[in-house]
Amino acid sequence: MALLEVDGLTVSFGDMRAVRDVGFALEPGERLGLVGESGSGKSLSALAATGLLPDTARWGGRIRFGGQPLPRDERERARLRAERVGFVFQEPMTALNPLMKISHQIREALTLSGVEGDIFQLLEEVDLDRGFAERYPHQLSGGQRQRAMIAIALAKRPELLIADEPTSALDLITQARILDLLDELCRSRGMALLFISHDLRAVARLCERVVVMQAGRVVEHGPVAEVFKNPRESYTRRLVDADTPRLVRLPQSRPQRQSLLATRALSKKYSQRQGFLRKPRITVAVDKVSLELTEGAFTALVGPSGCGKSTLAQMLAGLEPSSSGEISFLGRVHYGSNLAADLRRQISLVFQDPFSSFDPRMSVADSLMEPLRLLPDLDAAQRRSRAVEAIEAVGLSANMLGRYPHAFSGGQRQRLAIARALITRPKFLILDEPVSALDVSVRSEILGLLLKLQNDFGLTYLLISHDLESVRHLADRVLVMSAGEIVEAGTPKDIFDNPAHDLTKALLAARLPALS
Amino acid sequence: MRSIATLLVSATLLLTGVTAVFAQADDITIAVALEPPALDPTAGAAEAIDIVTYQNIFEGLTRIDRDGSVQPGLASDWTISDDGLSYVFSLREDVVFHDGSTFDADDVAFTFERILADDSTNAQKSLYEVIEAVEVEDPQTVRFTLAQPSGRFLFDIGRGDAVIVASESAENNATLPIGTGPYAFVQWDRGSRVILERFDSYWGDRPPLARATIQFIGDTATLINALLAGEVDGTNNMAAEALEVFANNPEFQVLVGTTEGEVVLATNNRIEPFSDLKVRQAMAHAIDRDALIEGVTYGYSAPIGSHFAPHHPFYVDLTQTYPYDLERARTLLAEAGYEDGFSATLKLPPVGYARQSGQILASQFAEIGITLELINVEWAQWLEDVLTNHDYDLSIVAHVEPFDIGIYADPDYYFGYDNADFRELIETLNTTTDDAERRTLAEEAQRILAEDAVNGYLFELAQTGVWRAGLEGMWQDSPIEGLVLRDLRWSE
Amino acid sequence: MKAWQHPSFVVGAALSLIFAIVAMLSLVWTPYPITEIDIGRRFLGPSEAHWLGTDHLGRDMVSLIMRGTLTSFFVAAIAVLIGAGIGVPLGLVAAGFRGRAEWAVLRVSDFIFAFPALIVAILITTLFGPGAVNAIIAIGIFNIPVFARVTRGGALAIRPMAFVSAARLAGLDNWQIALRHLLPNIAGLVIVQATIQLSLGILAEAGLSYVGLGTQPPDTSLGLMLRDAQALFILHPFLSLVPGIAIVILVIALNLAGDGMRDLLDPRLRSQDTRNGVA
Amino acid sequence: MPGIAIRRIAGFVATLLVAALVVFVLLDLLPGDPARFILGINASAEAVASLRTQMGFDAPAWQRFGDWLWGMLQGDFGISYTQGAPVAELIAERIWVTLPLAGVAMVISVAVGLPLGIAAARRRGRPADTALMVLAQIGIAIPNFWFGLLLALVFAVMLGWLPTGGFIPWQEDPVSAARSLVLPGLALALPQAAILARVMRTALVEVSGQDFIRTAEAKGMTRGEALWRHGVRNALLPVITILGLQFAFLISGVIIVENVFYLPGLGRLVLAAILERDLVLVRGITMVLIVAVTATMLLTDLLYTLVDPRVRTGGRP
Repeated sequence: MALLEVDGLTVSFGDMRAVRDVGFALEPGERLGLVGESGSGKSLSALAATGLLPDTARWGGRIRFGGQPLPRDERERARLRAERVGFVFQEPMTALNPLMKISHQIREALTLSGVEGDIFQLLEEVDLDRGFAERYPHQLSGGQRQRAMIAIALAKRPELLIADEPTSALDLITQARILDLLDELCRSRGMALLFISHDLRAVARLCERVVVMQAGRVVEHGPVAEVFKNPRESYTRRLVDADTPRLVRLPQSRPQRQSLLATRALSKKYSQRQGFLRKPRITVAVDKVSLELTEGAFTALVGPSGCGKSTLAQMLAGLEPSSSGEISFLGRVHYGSNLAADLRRQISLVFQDPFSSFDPRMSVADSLMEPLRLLPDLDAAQRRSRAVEAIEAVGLSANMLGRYPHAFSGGQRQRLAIARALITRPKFLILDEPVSALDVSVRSEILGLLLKLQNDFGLTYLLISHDLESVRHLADRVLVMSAGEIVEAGTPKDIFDNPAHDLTKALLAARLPALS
Repeated sequence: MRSIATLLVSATLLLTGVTAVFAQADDITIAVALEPPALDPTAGAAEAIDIVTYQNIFEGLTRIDRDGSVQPGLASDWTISDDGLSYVFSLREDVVFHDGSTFDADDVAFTFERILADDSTNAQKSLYEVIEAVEVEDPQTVRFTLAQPSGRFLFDIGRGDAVIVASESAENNATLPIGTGPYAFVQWDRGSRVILERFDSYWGDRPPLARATIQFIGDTATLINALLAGEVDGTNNMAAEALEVFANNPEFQVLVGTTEGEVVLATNNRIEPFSDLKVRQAMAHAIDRDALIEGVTYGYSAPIGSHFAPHHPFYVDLTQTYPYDLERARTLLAEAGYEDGFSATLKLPPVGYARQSGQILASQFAEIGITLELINVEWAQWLEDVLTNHDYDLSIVAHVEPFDIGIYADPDYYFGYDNADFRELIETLNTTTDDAERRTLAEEAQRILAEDAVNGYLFELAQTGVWRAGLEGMWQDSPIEGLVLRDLRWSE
Repeated sequence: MKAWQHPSFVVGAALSLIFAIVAMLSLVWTPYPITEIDIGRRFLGPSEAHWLGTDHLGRDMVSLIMRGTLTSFFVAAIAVLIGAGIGVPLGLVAAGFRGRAEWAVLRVSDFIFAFPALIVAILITTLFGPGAVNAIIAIGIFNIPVFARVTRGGALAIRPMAFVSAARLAGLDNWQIALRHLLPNIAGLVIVQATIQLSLGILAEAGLSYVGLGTQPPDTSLGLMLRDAQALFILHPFLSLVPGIAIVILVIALNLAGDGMRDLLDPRLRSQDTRNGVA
Repeated sequence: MPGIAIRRIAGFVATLLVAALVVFVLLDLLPGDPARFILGINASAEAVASLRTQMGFDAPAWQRFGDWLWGMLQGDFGISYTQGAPVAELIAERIWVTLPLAGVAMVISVAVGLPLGIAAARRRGRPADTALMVLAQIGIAIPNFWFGLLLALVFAVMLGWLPTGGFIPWQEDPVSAARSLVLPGLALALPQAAILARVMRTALVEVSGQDFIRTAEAKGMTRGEALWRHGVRNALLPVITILGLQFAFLISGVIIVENVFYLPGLGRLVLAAILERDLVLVRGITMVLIVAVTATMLLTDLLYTLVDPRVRTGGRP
């Protein structure tokens, strides 16, 4: 008898139908992956299966748990969740009550399920020191919070664990550890797992079967190995392909060895006041970094979150003053914020989040032309033609210039962001995680565009990423950064074949195996 | 559960416990609008002080009765020398202060020395500067020597400003008043009420009520509620617009009487265009007193034509000197060179009658082309701008001192009225003691002011008391500032 | 969501608009001049000549309500302009420059909050005399920290957005960023707050008029009408009810319009209806 | 935690110092001569001058400010011009009306506002929610002096349950004193309760969209239980902030309501004192009220610190 059976499930908000006719089944102890891009309805389907939908949602269809239909009564449903289903959510920061100690939150789960359990033992099971019991959520790191969350889910000894994107808010190393932990727990407890993710590799790592969803419907399902090896549907194939981008770097048209930018012992320190009379606490974000970028090079700067790579980029772009050390750009020295105006137009930045990188109140044309104030000699017609040139260079049409940002998709916005970065015809582009906020299926398009543009305009790139794997095929040089310092540098081949630093090794070890 | 029950019980107690304590036979609560700043009538001008203390806590050598006549007070008898310069008072013998000390001639001497001292803060000091000497002849006899005869001396020493205080207690009278009156001070809950109690060692007739509470309620609506709810037994002055609430209510009696308050349109005679008699006459013709009185006091006040109280024996009706006549007013204005009228400011102190009269007068003057800009000021500002600095065109205010026509004899007073004949007349009046002569002089003075239209003479403020039915002995008129409790009693 | 699908916003905005139009109309026309006093016609009930009757001075109640609404609106609106005119730049400076400027703005606004508003209002009217102008100043001062805080809060939420960094990269300084990017993006918030402060201002004016420090005759405001009618409440309750109900409806209308606007403008609150809808 | 507390207290003291200066300067500018006011229309210039000297008006401003400040620290607020009594004594008499009144209003508004807000949030979008929010709108929109009069008319004049106003001192009759505060407390509390209900509802609705509420549901609570056990405490954070501000509004409301119910409180005292130019008294009361408001804000700040471990343990600011 199936543990969970979903049949003909529909979920709608008003007129919007978010889930249509979705069905899947889960045997006891089985692990099922629910895969799809954002908006595909995968989370809603899982929430609906346990009666956790928001008040505003309407649902229909057949849901059976352990052979029994999902109770209509709210209390009965709550009881079902209390005793038989554990949950892990995506955002560990907000999924825990900020005002309650961890021990209290675990104890609550124990009380509600009526299970006799030991808090310390649970913490041990998720590899958390027992000292964490008396802490508040904000005193834990992201990975620790997710572990606490898992401990809460395990407290009731559930038959089914539903994990909704449990690792997508975590860095890669932590992600690998959490996945290992989930794997081990399911195995040791014989627990069924419903694993919801957009990350195909993670699903492949954990699950036996997979359901692929798109726009609220199930497009394909079957054993993981089969589906990912031989996708039947074109959508699935696109997803699988995007997992291993086949990007072709064109040969360097004008190989140059000339230095474009160099830093010497560049540091950034923040001081934070702790109290009225206490000494301020000094945080070193960037610690005496010296690096050199040659013209036309594609350099990747890789490191875990909080390692200082974004701060470094900000200083290079002239957005943040340095605390000490200097930057030499095109042969002229500056200290971060005092970058001369005629040099500013030679540097641009593409931001991670395409949704916040445009002022929603300004037309695309106005946003694109904003950096042109660095070229005061241009007249209106020239400015206009620059905008047209830029937007066409990124593969969009000039008649979109009059529109507002909300009319564009994420991928299109990232193209616009690149167009804006190019409009002053800079030599140097800093790409701050330019694709990590995009759906996998559009990532390779954007990366392909970036490679093409580099070739066309002879640009120098500094790509910032937390994911070593993703830069392997792009960069000709990789810098690995940890705790404010650059700990390793070399060609991708050097780095992947002979990692020297522990962090590099850990990053490599955290890679999930490729699908094929 | 228990705690909820307890809560309910206490809430019920709170709601249904002792409601309004209805007046017992010898007890009264009276509401008045203003709270006195202090309780010493000899060191402050506020009417509110006299309301609480005059003839209740404190008494003077003479006392002013409900008809305005002068009666013996602490002096049982007096003789006046033929030249009118020497007064010899015989004092009552069995008088004690509330603190038990006895009253004698030394107290009288002390009182007047205090009034006339260099650092005196007596508001009416000038009234008593006519006194040259106060001599104690024996403990029961005092002689006053005046610099010149004074027709109003006996009245003046009966005012609240000249009540007799004891040297031992005078300093503390502001907060702990010790007098010789029929009621002794018990307590003052500031912001709330003053409680008085019958003084058992009082020399005179024992007052019927044992205890009186004077409650300060400034807001008319609140006062109405308090009366209706039975929390207060009466008030000496209810806003005219609300009298109708009580007029036909058998539980209440409405007593309308007069006061010494002449409401005048004070006019700055020093400046153009008001220095021109024709302009003042035109303004006088433009005032529709009947509408004004109806509008402001709902018909409860008497019109006046000069600066004199209608209930006074010397009063002459001069209201028709410049009757309401817009044609005549326009002609006079034109003759004065103001065919198109003019604009002026009207500074109004924060009292209902002034503010409302101002609005109505502005509407009336608009008919003859005089545009009035109303400027509302607080008392402090009024005193500074209008009274002290004479920085005003027109103002409306009630002059509440009894028999105060003499203020027109001072050219430096804020009216700026400078008439040598009038000054002489008042001087003669002040030194005349013969009643018939005084009457002639007073009538002449009223006439001069009316004809000169020094100010616009509007109406005499009414005293509009509302009292619970069954209460007797209230003063209907108010010939002097005060709320005299001594005769109050409940019928049956 | 479209504006007309938000019923309370529609009701609030429509009522506010009607009040505003009636108030503006009184500038050029009222059925009777409000300074025209006719004691003979006092306390008339509603009739064809006087739809809402006449007051204690025989003035037409409809005319008074029209003008009173205008004054109440005017006082509150100018006070809002003062508050927004000073508070919004302060908030922008605080959010745009952070550091000492922000510290100073926050301290000043805390400081203003610490003063009992009515006492300051009374002090101001005592300093400069009672009247509408001083009521405006007094109410306006207390609007300043409100707008400063709302502006700062809104601007701080905008500041970390990538487009602000993009603007800085394009060479804009703090002032230019504040004007070009921060201000337009928080304009909605400011307008919502303005609506709410407008309704609070109307109540504050009524309170000041009640203690005699607000609007002065011969002009009138809803608060002053209420005060004038108080002593007559038992005899002529109608005279209190008309301005009282007018205030209540006007304040509710403005609040509904403000709340509705907030719902319509704030995408965060809007998206709550489809919480978890995107996953 | 101690660091935060010390910083807050230092800010509190600094605010008070600046406030004292502002109050002093503002009052020194007031037009109108207090001496003239006390003595009235007919007093001689001589008497006025003599009173001015007695009141110590001849010293330079900075010296008077210093004396005043120093005096206040020792509990000496000066002598009232008009009442001739020490200001500290006058304030002490009245504060036992004003503070309990503000307290009663605060308690009523919290006791009424919060449950209604929670109830409305629980029934969000349903008729009960709409009805409660309409009531809240009306509550905010009624001018409190008007509401006070209506209350007096109904509960005192018509029903006779409670006094129309006035106040018997606590030591004389505590039950009567408490009864006197019920209606004014209600009049004051109504708009505050309405505001609190709205804030509480909004906060709870906002919190109910947060992930940890879903976590609680996932643990096996119904939505109502999750909101009650996890939502309310989190929703209280913005409410606490509002409470501090509300006290400031209450103090302003007190001045008006004390007039309606002729309560002998600080509000009426300060109003009268301003009109009579009793600057020493005005200054003293204003400072006391500012101290009360600032102290309340300090308390709510510290309370916030207690409730929110993030502030307490120096985590997220």
